[in-house]
Amino acid sequence: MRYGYFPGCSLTSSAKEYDISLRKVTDKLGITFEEINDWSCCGATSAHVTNHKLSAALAMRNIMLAGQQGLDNIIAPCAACYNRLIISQNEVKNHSGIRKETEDLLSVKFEKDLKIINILELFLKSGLNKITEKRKRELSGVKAACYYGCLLVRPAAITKFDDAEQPESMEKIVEATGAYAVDWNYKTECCGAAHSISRRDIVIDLSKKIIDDAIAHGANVLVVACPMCHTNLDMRQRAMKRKYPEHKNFPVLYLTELIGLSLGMDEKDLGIDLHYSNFKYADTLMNNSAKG
Amino acid sequence: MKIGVFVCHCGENISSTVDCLRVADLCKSYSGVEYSVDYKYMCSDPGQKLIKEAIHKYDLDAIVVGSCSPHMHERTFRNAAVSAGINPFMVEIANLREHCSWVHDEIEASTRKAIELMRMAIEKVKRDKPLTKINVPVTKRVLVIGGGIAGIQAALDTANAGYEVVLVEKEPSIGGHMSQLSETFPTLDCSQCILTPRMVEVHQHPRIKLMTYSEVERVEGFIGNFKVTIRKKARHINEENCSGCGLCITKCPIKKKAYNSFEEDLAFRPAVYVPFPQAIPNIPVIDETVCTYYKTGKCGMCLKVCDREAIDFGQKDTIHVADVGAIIVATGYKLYNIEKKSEDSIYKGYGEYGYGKYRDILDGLQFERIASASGPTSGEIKRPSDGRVPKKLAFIQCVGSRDDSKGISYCSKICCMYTAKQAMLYRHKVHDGEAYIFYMDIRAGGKMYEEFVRRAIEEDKVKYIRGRVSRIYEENGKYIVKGEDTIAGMPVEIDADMVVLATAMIPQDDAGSLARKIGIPYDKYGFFNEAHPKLRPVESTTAGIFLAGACQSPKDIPESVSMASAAASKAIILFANDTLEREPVVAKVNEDICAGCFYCMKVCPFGAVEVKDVKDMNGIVYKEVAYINQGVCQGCGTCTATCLSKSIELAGFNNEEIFAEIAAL
Amino acid sequence: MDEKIISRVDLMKICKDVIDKGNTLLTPGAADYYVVKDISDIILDTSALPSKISHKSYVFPRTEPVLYYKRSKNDVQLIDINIDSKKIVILGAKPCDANSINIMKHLFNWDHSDEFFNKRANNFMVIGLMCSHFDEYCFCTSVRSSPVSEKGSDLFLIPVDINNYALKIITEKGKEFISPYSGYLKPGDEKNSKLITENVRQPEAAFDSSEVYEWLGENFESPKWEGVGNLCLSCAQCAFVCSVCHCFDITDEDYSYTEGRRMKNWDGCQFGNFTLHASGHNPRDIQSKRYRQRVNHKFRYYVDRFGEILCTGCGRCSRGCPVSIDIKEIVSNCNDNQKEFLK
Amino acid sequence: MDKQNWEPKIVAFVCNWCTYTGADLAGTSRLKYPANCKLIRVMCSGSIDPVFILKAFERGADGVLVSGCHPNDCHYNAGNFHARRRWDFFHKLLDFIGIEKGRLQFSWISASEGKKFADVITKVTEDIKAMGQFTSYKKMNSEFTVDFPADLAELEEPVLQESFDKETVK
Amino acid sequence: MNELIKHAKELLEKGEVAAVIGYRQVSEKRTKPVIITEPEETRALVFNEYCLNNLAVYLTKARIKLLGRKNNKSFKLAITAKPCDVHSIVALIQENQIDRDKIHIISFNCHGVVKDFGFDFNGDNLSSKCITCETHKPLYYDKLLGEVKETPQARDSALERIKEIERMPHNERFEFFRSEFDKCIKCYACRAVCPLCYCQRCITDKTIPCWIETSSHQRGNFAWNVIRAFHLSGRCTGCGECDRVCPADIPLSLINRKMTIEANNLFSFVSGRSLETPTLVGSFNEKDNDELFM
Repeated sequence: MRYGYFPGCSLTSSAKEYDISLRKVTDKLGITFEEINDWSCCGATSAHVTNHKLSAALAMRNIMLAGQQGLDNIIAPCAACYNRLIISQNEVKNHSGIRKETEDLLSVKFEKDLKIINILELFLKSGLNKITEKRKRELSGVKAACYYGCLLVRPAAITKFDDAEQPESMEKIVEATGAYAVDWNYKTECCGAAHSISRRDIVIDLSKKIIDDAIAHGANVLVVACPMCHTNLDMRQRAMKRKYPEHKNFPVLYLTELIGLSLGMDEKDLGIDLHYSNFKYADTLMNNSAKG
Repeated sequence: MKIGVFVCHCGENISSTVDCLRVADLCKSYSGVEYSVDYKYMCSDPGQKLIKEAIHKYDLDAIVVGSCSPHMHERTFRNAAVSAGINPFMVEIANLREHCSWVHDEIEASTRKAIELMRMAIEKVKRDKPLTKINVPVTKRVLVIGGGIAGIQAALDTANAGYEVVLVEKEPSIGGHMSQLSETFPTLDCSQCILTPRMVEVHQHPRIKLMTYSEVERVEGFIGNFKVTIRKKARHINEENCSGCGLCITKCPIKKKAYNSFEEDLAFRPAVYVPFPQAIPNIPVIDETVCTYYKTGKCGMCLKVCDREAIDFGQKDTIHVADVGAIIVATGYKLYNIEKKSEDSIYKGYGEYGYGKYRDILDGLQFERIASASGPTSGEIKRPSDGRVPKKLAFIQCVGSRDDSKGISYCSKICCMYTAKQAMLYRHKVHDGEAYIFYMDIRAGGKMYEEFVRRAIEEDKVKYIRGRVSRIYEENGKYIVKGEDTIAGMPVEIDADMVVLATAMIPQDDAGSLARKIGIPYDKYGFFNEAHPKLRPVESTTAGIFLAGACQSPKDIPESVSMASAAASKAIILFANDTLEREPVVAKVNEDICAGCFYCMKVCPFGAVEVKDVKDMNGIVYKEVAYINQGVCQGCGTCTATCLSKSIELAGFNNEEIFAEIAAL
Repeated sequence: MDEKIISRVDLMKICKDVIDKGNTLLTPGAADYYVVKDISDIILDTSALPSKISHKSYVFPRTEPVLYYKRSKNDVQLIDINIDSKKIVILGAKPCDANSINIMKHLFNWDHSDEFFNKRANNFMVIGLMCSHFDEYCFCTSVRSSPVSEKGSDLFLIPVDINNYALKIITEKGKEFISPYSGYLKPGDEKNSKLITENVRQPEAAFDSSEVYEWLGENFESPKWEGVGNLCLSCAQCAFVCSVCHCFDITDEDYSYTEGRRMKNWDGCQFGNFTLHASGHNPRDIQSKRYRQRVNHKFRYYVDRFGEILCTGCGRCSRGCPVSIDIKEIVSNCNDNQKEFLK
Repeated sequence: MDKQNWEPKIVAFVCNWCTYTGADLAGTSRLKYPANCKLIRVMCSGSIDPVFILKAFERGADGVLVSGCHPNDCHYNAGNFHARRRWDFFHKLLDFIGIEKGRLQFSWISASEGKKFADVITKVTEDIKAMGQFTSYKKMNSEFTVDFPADLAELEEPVLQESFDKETVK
Repeated sequence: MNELIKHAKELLEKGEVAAVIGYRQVSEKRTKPVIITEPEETRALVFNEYCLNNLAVYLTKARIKLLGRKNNKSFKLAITAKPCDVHSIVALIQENQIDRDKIHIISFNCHGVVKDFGFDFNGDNLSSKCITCETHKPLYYDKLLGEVKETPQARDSALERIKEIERMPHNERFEFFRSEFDKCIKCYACRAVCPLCYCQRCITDKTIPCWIETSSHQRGNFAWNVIRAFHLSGRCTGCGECDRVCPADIPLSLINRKMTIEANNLFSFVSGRSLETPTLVGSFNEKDNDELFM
């Protein structure tokens, strides 16, 4: 089985640390993948609301390239990319009209049926016991609130992965790192997503609620698997503090970063220093662990 | 063999495009045909008389009638043949009307086809063998599985018709779910008040043998002749001695180790218990899993207090065998426990609703117990967690039902009504309380049902919100119900004190294994399949086994009761004769050449194929062959085509006959 | 006996003439005796093994109608069969095969003279060819024959050099056949061909057929039959490839709802239902009895009745047997109690 | 018989409960379809043996139709499912050994599909007409057949002698 | 092969089995079946590239089954089986012809057999079933012997032949098979060697009514070969014995192979590979291919 890797635009820019930590962690765990040659944008949030044909073609182009490269699977770590790829693939598979249109547009025939997998599936299927085996750092003091957001496990009928309303797969991974996953209520609530820039007020309120609920349930870190969520929850904390003065900086980590920490990697190596909120994650978490 | 050929004109229906005279004339030239004639109306009295006279006059052995479809008049002509002394299966019909004259215009072509059809029938009838109807004796006793309202009704109806009934219930008492209910919609009369008299009637009925705390182990045989093995589980109480005084129960020191399943786990029960005060029979059961005696060998308090020596710690399960002629399956339903999640099950659970996590989130039956006057709160609406009276109550309908993404696509049918009823009861008991109902649609089809729901909305001010709930979580002692009001197009949040989930009705856990034991098909959920969705809704596809109540699909009480009565009448119809007459179109194995591969057994939809040992002169089994039980075989013939060595023949459609038809093409 | 010399070229000319006159010319191939369409296909190889299937079907077809019938209401009309009188010339018949018609002839003319067989047999013209090669299954010398036996041949060919054959005229029929072609014949020298035939390598006799005859008479109930009976799978390949097995079955076949034909088909004594009676009783109910029948029929009963062994020693049955049962091995070991595997 | 007057001979094996009844409905609805196809009624499509099809070809059929209840509608629950598997195989086999798909056709026709029955019969008849006589099989059939003297045939089938000629291909 | 002899001898001496069905060498490149009941006789047993016969056929014979019953007691029968022969045994167990408990399977790590007796063992002479074989180690056995060796590489010419036939137009295909079947002499050797042709009375022997004409004319031969192929569809395990023994050289395994491929395509099933999977005949799936039906 050959994994293909579709980083998507965010992972090369605002979420560079996600890309860095993913590569580091998979390398350590012995999971190998090949980046899709000449990949392009998946269409993201804008394409499918403006031009349906375009959104299908953008996503299918990447899937087609991966197929031509002889890959069987595509890992899409960004939740939005994952969502776009799997939905477009499903549309093309089930609607001969769209299929033909897209095929004509790209002047190819879609033959290979690739499996699109998200970051949770990747670790769940091929890394869970590897993480436990190679664990170096004690993380028992880490009380993580696993945040899925809207896209990671939805729509259930297409992803056919985990429970869309009450997912539990990230918790399993977090527990494999030795950290404790808290039971909380906002794991699938919206963070405001693409309103990040245009409606900052909505984002701040929604994100704040998420962080507050995590704190209320005893969490000391928020674990995410989506660049957009991370942006909203991490970058907007300063604005939150302006609106709600009592707000305190709360750590938000990518899942891969948490795994990296558990594997004993350095914060810098994992790119954690690129986060907006200055937070000495490793120290704090380790201290907690030592105490706890 | 002397064959008589009769060609019917059917007025002008056949003769307008088929030259009937020519057909009849030509048939005379076929070997074996003794007499051939055409006539205007063969099915009329004079026509039938013509046939009968010809049979006598020409001493015919078989007849071929060229007329309308056999589905129309096959019986008519067979009866005519029988009254003239010919076996009814020595009659063949050539379908000259529906398959010939009515569908072709050209006289030459249709006459030609008519002749060929006649020729095929003549060739077939030459190979026909006289068949006699199969008579199967009938044991006039019925087994009812399940002692809920459906089982009770079926048992009473059958017994009152004069037949013996064996009623098997796996719980210590009959009564089923209906005994747990508080009031019933749409009349709001007390459930136990109407049920208890019927339970007592069952208990006292001379023709009903009640076997509670018992389960069906095995069913063998076929319609009219089932042999049922029943395991009667050990109660550890001698039923003959026990007077039902209840002293053992009150003295039992183990008070809080076992949940009371009758109270839907909202209360505890002692190690020796009756499920509920009105239980039938009123004989306790000792729960081995919690009783101190079984753990340490000590205690024995009940033994000491019982002055009738009814306590029997050494009692073992007993096996009982009953011969019955019919089986009525009325095993009912259970509620979908949404707390449990299992990857491979079709029941995926609803973790987001917090059921099982928060004590004040209840399912429908739990709320029934809370609302019931005999329940753990004596009918007062209180929160199980802290005993406070909830001031705001949220009801959520369609939890599990009508949700493809989580597995169950069907509608559980009763939830709309009972939720309205429960909200109404709450409003009657807590006057300042608010009741919210999240619904998808309100399905209130039934006599006085819609009026009932309107009453809840209009008189009792129950607030209906159309929309699904995405999550329920606790915040400061309240339960935040997050959902959407699809009419207002707004997200809603209700901070309720208590939430009642109308979880789906699903079959009993062991429905599938019971179905396999008794040999009836079931759907992917485990509901038993009826023989025909419209015309045979209370029969299973296995002859002699009938269905009643919610084991077939979600049903409310009146539907269950009517289905039970229908099932009972089916059994009574079966018992109206001493023997059962069956069409002789059944398959038969030639044991000499059967190679014993049992492919026939694998393809038989009715389980009619059995293994038979063939012994040599010394009594040693030297091969196994297939044997087809004539009582069970329905005559489809799938086995005959599957059999590689052609050791099976279907009477009435045997291969020789079909080959003759092909040859006569 | 008359012996001539004929060149291969001239022999081919005769063959061409036979074909041109509309007669059938047969010659052995690896699988079967086949009808020659083009004379360049003719090989005439003395070192070839017997073909997989014998030429039997040309004189005794594997299936043939014996009459046609048509049923009417109260009557049956019959049509008889006319055997067509085409001459069949079989060129280069193995000496073992050449004699087969002579052996079978006894059976078909015993109580009833079978006109189907006789007509075809009379039309047969056998040109035998000396054989110079044998394998582990050949045993013609054990059954009163040899690679140079002229028995059954009407004409017999012995290659004297690359281009020429010595042609022996054995029968009147042969003489009659060759007389139109006398122009091709040169006088031959009997001494020369005798030298050749005497030097041909012959399989060593594996058994003495008269000893076998005796043994079979005395050992009807021998336990040895059981061993081979266990191994034999009850097909009839041995009988069907055999050049002298001649059992047949009669069956009626309808081909329309009034018309049909009566067919005569090959049958084999190794089939379980070969002797199955209508009553259900089967006198040869187990395979050992059936195999015993086969050996007895060939080496004892036929000898009793007609004085001939019903076997030409060609070894076809053993070569083709699915489970490699070798009749030569069985027959030659029958008298030897030391041989433990009669299997 | 010459090519122009040739009419295909088609046989249909149909189940008693669905297709036969569907054919009855086509009759009561007075739908018209070609008269080439003769029905042989069996209890269930599950009881139709592939040998029946070969027998039909041996008896000179140019085409065969097999029809039963729709999946899940079988009167006997599962007979047609077993039949479907059997025909999947048999049809692949026939195709491999050179019998065109059109010679043996399959359909599901319910008791209420009188129209479909008429349509299917029309289609099958047209398909077979387009394919022509099943010469290859008939050649095999005609091995070892003879013509009986005409006088007897005349005596036998007085009415049929003209239009009911035997079709033997030599 | 000392191990085989030792094992077989032990089985017989200890009375664990009543007989051993195996192979013995008859000449350099030829073996034949042997049924051994005495411990000393086991010295004849061999296993090599010339063990062509599928001995599973003997397990279906009544007289062999009888060997397993002595003095009213039943004993096991031991059989030496190539991994592919084990497939036949599996199919027979599934079709209730033999009892797994009543047989002792001695199997081998197999690297192929020759296509017929007398050939040298190499890629050119490899039996066609060995070319595509995927079970060099038996799926079920009681005793595993032999070393693991490399199977020679060879071209799958049978598959090419199938493809070639599939490219022919229908009438050519029909003519091809008609002429192939025409060679049939109805000796029924194919039936006799087939382990799955265990019927007590074959369909062709059923005369009232006559199912398959016994005459070996074109029509009778065609019907016989087609129906035999159909009866083996989804059941044939691909041992290729019928093809090997046919005296008329009819390419029987071509049809059987084709039907095996179809069974795999249509129902993802290969016969004799698992005791747990339900047999293809006798089971169905509601989602089976429905394209055939109008």
